[in-house]
Amino acid sequence: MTKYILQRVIYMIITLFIIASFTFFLMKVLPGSPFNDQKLSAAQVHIMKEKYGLNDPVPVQYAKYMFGLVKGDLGVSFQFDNHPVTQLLAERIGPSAMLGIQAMFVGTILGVILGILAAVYQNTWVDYSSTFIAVLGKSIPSFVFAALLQYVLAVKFEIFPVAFWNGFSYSILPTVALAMFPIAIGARFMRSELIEVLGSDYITLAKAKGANSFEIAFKHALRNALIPLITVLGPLAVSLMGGSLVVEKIFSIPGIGEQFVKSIMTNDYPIIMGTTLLFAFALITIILIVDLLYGLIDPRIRLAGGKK
Amino acid sequence: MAEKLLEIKNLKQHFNPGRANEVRAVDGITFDIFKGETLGLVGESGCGKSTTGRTIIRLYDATDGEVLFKGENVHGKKSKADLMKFNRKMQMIFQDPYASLNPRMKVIDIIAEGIDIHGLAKSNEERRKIVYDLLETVGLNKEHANRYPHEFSGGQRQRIGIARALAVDPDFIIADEPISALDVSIQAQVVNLLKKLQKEKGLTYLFIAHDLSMVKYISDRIGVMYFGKLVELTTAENLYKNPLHPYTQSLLSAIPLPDPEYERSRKRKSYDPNVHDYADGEEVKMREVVPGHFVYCSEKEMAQYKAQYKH
Amino acid sequence: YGKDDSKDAGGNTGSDKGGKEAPAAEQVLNVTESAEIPTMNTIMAQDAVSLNVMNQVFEGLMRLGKDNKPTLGMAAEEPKMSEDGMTYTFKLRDAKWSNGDPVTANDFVYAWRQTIDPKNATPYGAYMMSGVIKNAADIADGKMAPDQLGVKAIDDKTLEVTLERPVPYFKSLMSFAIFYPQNQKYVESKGDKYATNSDNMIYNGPFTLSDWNGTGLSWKFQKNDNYWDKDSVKLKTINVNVVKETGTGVNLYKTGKIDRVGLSAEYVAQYENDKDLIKYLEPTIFWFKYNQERNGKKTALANKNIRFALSLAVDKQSMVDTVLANGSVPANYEVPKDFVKTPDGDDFRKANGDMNTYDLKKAQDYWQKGLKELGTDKLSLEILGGDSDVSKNMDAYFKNQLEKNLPGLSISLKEVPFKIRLDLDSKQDYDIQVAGWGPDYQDPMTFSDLWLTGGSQNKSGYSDPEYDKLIKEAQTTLATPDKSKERYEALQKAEKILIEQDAGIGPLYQRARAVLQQKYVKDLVVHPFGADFSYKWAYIEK
Amino acid sequence: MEKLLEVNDLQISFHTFAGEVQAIRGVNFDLYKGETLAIVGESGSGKSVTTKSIMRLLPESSSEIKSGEILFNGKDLSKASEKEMQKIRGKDISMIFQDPMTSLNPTMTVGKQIMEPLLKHQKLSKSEARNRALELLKLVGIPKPEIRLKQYPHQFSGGMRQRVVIAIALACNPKVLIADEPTTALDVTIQAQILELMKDLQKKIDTSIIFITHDLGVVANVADRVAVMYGGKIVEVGTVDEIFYNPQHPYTWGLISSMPNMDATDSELYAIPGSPPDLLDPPKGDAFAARNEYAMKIDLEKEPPMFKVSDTHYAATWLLHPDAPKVEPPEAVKMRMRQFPGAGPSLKKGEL
Amino acid sequence: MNQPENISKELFQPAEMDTASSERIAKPSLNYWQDAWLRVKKNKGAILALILLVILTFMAFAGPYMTKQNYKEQNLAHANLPPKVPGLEKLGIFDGTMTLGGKKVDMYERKHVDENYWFGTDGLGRDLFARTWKGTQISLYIAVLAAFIDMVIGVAYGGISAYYGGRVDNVMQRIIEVLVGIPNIIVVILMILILEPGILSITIAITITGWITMARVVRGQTLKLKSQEYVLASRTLGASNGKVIFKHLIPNLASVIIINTMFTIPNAIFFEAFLSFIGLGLQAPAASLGTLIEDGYRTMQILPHIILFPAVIICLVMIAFNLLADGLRDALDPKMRD
Ligand SMILES: Nc1ncnc2c1ncn2[C@@H]1O[C@H](COP(=O)(O)OP(=O)(O)OP(=O)(O)O)[C@@H](O)[C@H]1O
Ligand SMILES: Nc1ncnc2c1ncn2[C@@H]1O[C@H](COP(=O)(O)OP(=O)(O)OP(=O)(O)O)[C@@H](O)[C@H]1O
Ligand SMILES: [Mg+2]
Ligand SMILES: [Mg+2]
Repeated sequence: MTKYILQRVIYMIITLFIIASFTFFLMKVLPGSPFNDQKLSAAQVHIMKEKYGLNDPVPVQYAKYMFGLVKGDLGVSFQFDNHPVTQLLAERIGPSAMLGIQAMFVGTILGVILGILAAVYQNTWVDYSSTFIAVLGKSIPSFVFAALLQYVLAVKFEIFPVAFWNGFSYSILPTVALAMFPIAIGARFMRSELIEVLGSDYITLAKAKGANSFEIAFKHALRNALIPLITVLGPLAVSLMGGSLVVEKIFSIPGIGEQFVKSIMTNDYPIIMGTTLLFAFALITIILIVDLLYGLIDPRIRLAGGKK
Repeated sequence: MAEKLLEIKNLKQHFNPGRANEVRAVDGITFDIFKGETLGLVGESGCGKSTTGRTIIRLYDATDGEVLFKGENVHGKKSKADLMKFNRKMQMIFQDPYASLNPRMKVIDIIAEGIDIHGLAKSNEERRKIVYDLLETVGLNKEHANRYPHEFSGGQRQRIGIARALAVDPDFIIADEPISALDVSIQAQVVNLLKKLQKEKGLTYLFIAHDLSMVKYISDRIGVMYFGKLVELTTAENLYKNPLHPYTQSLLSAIPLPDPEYERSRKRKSYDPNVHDYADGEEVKMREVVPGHFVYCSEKEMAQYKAQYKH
Repeated sequence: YGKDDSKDAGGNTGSDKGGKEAPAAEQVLNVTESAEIPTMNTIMAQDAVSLNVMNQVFEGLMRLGKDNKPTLGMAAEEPKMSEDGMTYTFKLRDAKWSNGDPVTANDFVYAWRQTIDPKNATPYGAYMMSGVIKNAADIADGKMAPDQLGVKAIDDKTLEVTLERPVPYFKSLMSFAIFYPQNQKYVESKGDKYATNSDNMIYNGPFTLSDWNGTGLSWKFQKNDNYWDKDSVKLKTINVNVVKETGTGVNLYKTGKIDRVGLSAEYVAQYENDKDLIKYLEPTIFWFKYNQERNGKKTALANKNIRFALSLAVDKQSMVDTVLANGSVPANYEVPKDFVKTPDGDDFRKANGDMNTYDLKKAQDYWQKGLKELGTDKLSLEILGGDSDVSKNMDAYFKNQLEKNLPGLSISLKEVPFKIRLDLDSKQDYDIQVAGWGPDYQDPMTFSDLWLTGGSQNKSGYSDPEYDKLIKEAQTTLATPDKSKERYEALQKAEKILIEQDAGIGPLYQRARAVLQQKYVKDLVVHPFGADFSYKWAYIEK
Repeated sequence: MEKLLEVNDLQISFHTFAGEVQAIRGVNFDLYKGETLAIVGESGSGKSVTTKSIMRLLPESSSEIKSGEILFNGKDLSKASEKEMQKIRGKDISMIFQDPMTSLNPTMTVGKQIMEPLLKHQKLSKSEARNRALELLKLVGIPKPEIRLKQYPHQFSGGMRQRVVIAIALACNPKVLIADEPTTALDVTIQAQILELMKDLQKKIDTSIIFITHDLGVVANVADRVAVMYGGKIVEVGTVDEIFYNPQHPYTWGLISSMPNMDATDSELYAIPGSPPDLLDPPKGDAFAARNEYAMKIDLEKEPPMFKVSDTHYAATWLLHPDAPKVEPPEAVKMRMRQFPGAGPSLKKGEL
Repeated sequence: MNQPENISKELFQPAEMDTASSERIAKPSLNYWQDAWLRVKKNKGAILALILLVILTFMAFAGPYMTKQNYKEQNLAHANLPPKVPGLEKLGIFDGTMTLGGKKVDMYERKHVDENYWFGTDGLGRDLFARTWKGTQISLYIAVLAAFIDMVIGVAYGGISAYYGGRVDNVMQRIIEVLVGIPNIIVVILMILILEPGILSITIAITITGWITMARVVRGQTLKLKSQEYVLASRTLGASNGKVIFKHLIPNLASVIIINTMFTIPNAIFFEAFLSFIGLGLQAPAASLGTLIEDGYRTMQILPHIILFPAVIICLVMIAFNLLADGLRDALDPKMRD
């Protein structure tokens, strides 16, 4: 097991290395420049570039960046005067992570419940309405959702705060907006998995033992249907990152996604790279966790993993 | 018996060699198949019967050992033309009548696949005629040619599979559990067909199965496999009369016969590999206990087997 | 300075909390900003947000007053100007930093030298100081040491500034952030950490900054009890949040969470009759910038007739009425109206009036003439614009207008983020650019010197020796106080040359802002240049 | 003997894409206490559907019991509510399925799966249930049951899993045990062990077993009585000896003679030609007629009734009608008939 | 037992049985696709989806020409008109009124407009009916193109990886693992910045990581297929790799490929909308559903009609593709066969 994790960690490092290099060179072909204000003379721009080491030959810059990376130094931001990227990420990660985790949590649970209902009451109005909700969740872009929620629940009914980030109540609307997609995915996935599981032999056997439909759904079927669901959690997490770019902007949340778009628009290379690496790291970690979780939930994998 | 059609020498097939999940599916087996005979291969599930068959026909590259077909090494490097010739002469019939026919192809194209590959028909007309003849040979009719596999029953599918193998006019056919997945009442159709074809075309079979009663019925000689090794090989008659290896005995004693009277009195023997109690360094290999009867044993056991042999 | 029209919806300033439960007496204002604070180090100031925030917590020698004229800040009295207008001497008042240190003349000397020192790579230092403060250009180029800058502390309370040439608008410059003082001892004690968050700073302005972590989306201003004019400051606290979506801002306003919000066109329509709606014109102008030379080759825009055609073919009135709908007015000029007055006390615009107004017939005549000169009947041009909603809409409008009105013209649009647009601008890699410009100081020169041949913002290949001559004169021989009338005439003449004679640029509109502001917010002063607002005098009255 | 279960004129259809599949077309049989009734018949003849209908495990949405009754202890299960069935399932009637690899829940420990019916039906405490589970595992011959209890199905071999399934089925000492091809997926040696185990257990707890298979060898081994199914009907029923040594229905003949005889080789096997009837559109008359070389005109017109051969032996073929011509059964069958006490090679005509 | 009845002795004559007839197959011959079509036909949702898609596609091409104005023509005098459909006024909807400052105002009267704009107009007075359908057309185009590119790359990659197996597979799978670790949103955004914005670059950006799912699915399926006995049979007959791939693998992969493609299309549409939001969408005056929604989203509270129609259509497209994909999965999936 330790060996397996170790192996995975090595893969992670390689992946991160590749991503770091890839983004680094991508930055070099990115159009625009961080220091082109109309007021800056060429000499001035040169001075500023010098300050951030952008006048060095690309291989030198690359080596410096990678070296810094190994030491945990991601450079300094251009848009925030002299602000270390690591510090910025540390300041910004909190809200994003909180939203992401909450949305993931709420989304998966609600999605699973919807999916179960749909599967158990297959081809009834329950199923159809769950499908309808799921498809809506998948088709309406998250920014529309976010704006609607804000308008209806915060402005019209004043149940929740309109925007900002001052505690849990401020996170409810963005969480819901973000969670729509996981809900949709979770519900669709759960439904089809559960239907398949419900058709399997061991469910028939459980019925033959006299189990009632509640016991069958929750004691026997759910866990088996959850196992494949875990595999989509990774991609789901990615979709949340995408959603957060949008939701953070609409709700004025000091998160990392919102900052990322801005960095791109202002050619703030160190932040773009830092954020990319952070996202990639988060994603790879989620994938790793998902794989480990997989082993935890599915006893068959547990053993196989152990053997490896 | 006459000419050796196939000689298998110390054939080995190891999957994932050197890794933790290494499987020694076939672990050094040696036997010959004579022209025109049916050699039955039995043994419990997973003992390596299919792997043996597939390795012989080159679906897998052998880890070690040789397969000589008409004296030529099948597994040596060969030219494309040689391979094509070999592919025509050796054919295979598969176990699963549902998985062995491409669901997207019409029966006529399935059967004619070999004809197309080997260019055996000069015209479309001829191709169709060959297929119709083959369908008739296996007891189907030409209306079936334009249908898709899923429209057929298991037995019919298996016969289509046989027709496909016959299309290239082979000398040797490996039948990998051709009847295991079929209904009892249909098994006989296929077995009869195989027997008939053998008679008519002088085919040689390697017949893999785990249903011993059928195997005995169709085979001239039978080999018993246990965990990748051949443990006993002799004529069908002999195997039943004189099962020498304890595994063979246990296998035979476990088969229920469709005879209530017999069943009431049947005593089952179980096999414990520890009975051999081989000493370190003792050479265990196939030995010919009496002419034509090979058993995987040690010197000591050989003597014992000789003694208990009923003539 | 250059305007990114994506911030058109801006002007986000909120106002008083007070809200429902708070008593009217509570002097708390809730406002918004459009972006994070990039820097609080005054020498690094560059963008609207930093300028605005700095204006609340720092103070230079002068400060823009309620009437938008330079009034006394750290200076105790009006500066003494030498006869030739090249030397200014300031007497400082007894002001204190928020940590109790006195504000001294050396604080200015230190800050200004830091600003121009090339090792600090300040974005605006060279731009604002070169040609104004003595030796600044040479220092910025590394040819001279920073201590050669024309600024001297005669004693603790006396500052002497030597100029390169007479600068009629020098006093208004003194309200700009890079001319603010810095407490050398404090700054040096903080080292790299200085101004990275609100704990690592001291202030000499009406407010102090708090709860700012350096990159966050919210911060507060608290009344500075060490401020010399603290009696004028009525607000106790100002809560600022960054809101980047207009819709969100409006929602916040509606629910009483903020006291002021900027509106974009669609919202203006909805609040047209709202009593809280305020529209005001800014001295910011947007125009077509015609690139006459791209990749070393003359473009069709080098043809004057073509430029005229393009300039006259856009119905600006419809555009401001419908597309912008926020009170902006058509611009038929370069120097905005309501920005500067001539020595006679008239608006700069009065003498020059409108030029190149929309005239379809004429535009088409020019167009045919231009095409004939170019020997073609078809022309494809690219419009380079911003990627915000507003600019996309505008670009679509321009494309439609030009293609419809000028037969044979096809326009392709290139809409890119601001930074990329600037990049293309600096490489002169565009045909027509929709660009905007706002003043850096209160003088027509902030607009006029853009089009000098080879000027650093010109980047369009526009060149007219007569224009150059007029501007040069206005900068030098006519810059002395006694020549101010002639100077204005020269500048007005130059504008006529640029627009009426050359169609060097095609002015489009002068931008206005529309905001909703609670009636109980009083005396929130809006500035035409530099910082957007002053909260110094603002108060809540319920 | 006490009648435990009585199935009368059961008819079941499935509603599918293609139309109505008449899977069971009038099935009658009884089950007595302590006996083993084997149901044989080719694939698709309706064996599983029959037994699943007893347990009411057919998919509710697509299946329909068109008529008939299933009397268990005098109660008609075909009309019982789902609640009532839940009480009966696993307690009075339990079931073993064909594939041991898929019939255990892969994510639940074996112990839990065995304890489930105990907790549910016998209201045992957790520790009592555990002890009983241990006992059951020992009973079905699984060594080290304490360890095994905590393991998951994938840690068991196929034979052991089938033992576990049997243990589950036996947990509450059911009155009826339905085994649907319990050994088809297993190796012969393991099959033999399982069969022995089942017979042993039956003796111990005196359950009645319905044993489904299409392996006649297995039937000969386990059955007291045999029912032969064809095309959704029982075509012949009798004691094991009657079916093996004095079969009357031509389908049974085909079945028996298609098995190779251990002694006699070389003679061609008897093969039933053709393929089974399409239950979407069952043929008129005798469903077997199309494949029956002894078919008579009436077979194409009218369904044969059950003719009585002996008190325990009935067969549904017009050949037993007094007017029917005398036919020679296949050689293999004749050979068997010779062994049957009191029956000559010639057929005994049944009574109507 | 049954009572004896009188049966004519005649009937006990042996019947002439044609043994061959017992091999006859009664059902009409259906190939795989015909069979699948029958199944799809039975699935109400899929049929509904199919009809919907046909209508939407038709409208996407015909819609822009159904009004007098084309999709990019501006008429500032007609800006921001609410929808007006003659005939529906009586129902109180689409009657050209909107609420201004609390009062219901007939905007058409107020602006003296005689035409009817079925979906209303936008801020530049462009006809939203034409724009919406043009947008649908472009969104569909982007999505179909993206799905197609995904398919080509994914099938080739997954197929090669699985078919050649061993080390090739190992290396190719490692590459995928690394790619999966890169958040695709980031790659997409960066790609769009590097390429000039436009339909093609948006499409490329969407596909740049989109093919991975397809590759995985195809690989899994190919691994399964390549050990199928009919593939082995073909190899024992001496078939070349090419033959095996084209005759046996591809036809049998078709269903998973189709299903997966059906799921890719709505994802691409969604992604395009997302890109529009963060300002990386299409350039004006081109319209896609994404840009239209993004346009309308800002004025959702005042001019809801601008967002309403594109949003409804995007939902319909998504619902249709999802339902169709579900239906096809049920119809094509061999597991679901009888
Ligand atoms: N491609 C493969 N890779 C790894 N292991 C394999 C592979 N094919 C077969 N094996 C293993 O080799 C052993 C022998 O398998 P084989 O299929 O030859 O058995 P068999 O005797 O034909 O069994 P059955 O009666 O079930 O068909 C088994 O343990 C099997 O798991
Ligand atoms: N859920 C179902 N839906 C539709 N038809 C069904 C269903 N279950 C069974 N059938 C049909 O009912 C008939 C009888 O099936 P059953 O499973 O009882 O056969 P069986 O005798 O058990 O065969 P086997 O030996 O293959 O298990 C078959 O024609 C089958 O296709
Ligand atoms: Mg095998
Ligand atoms: Mg069955």
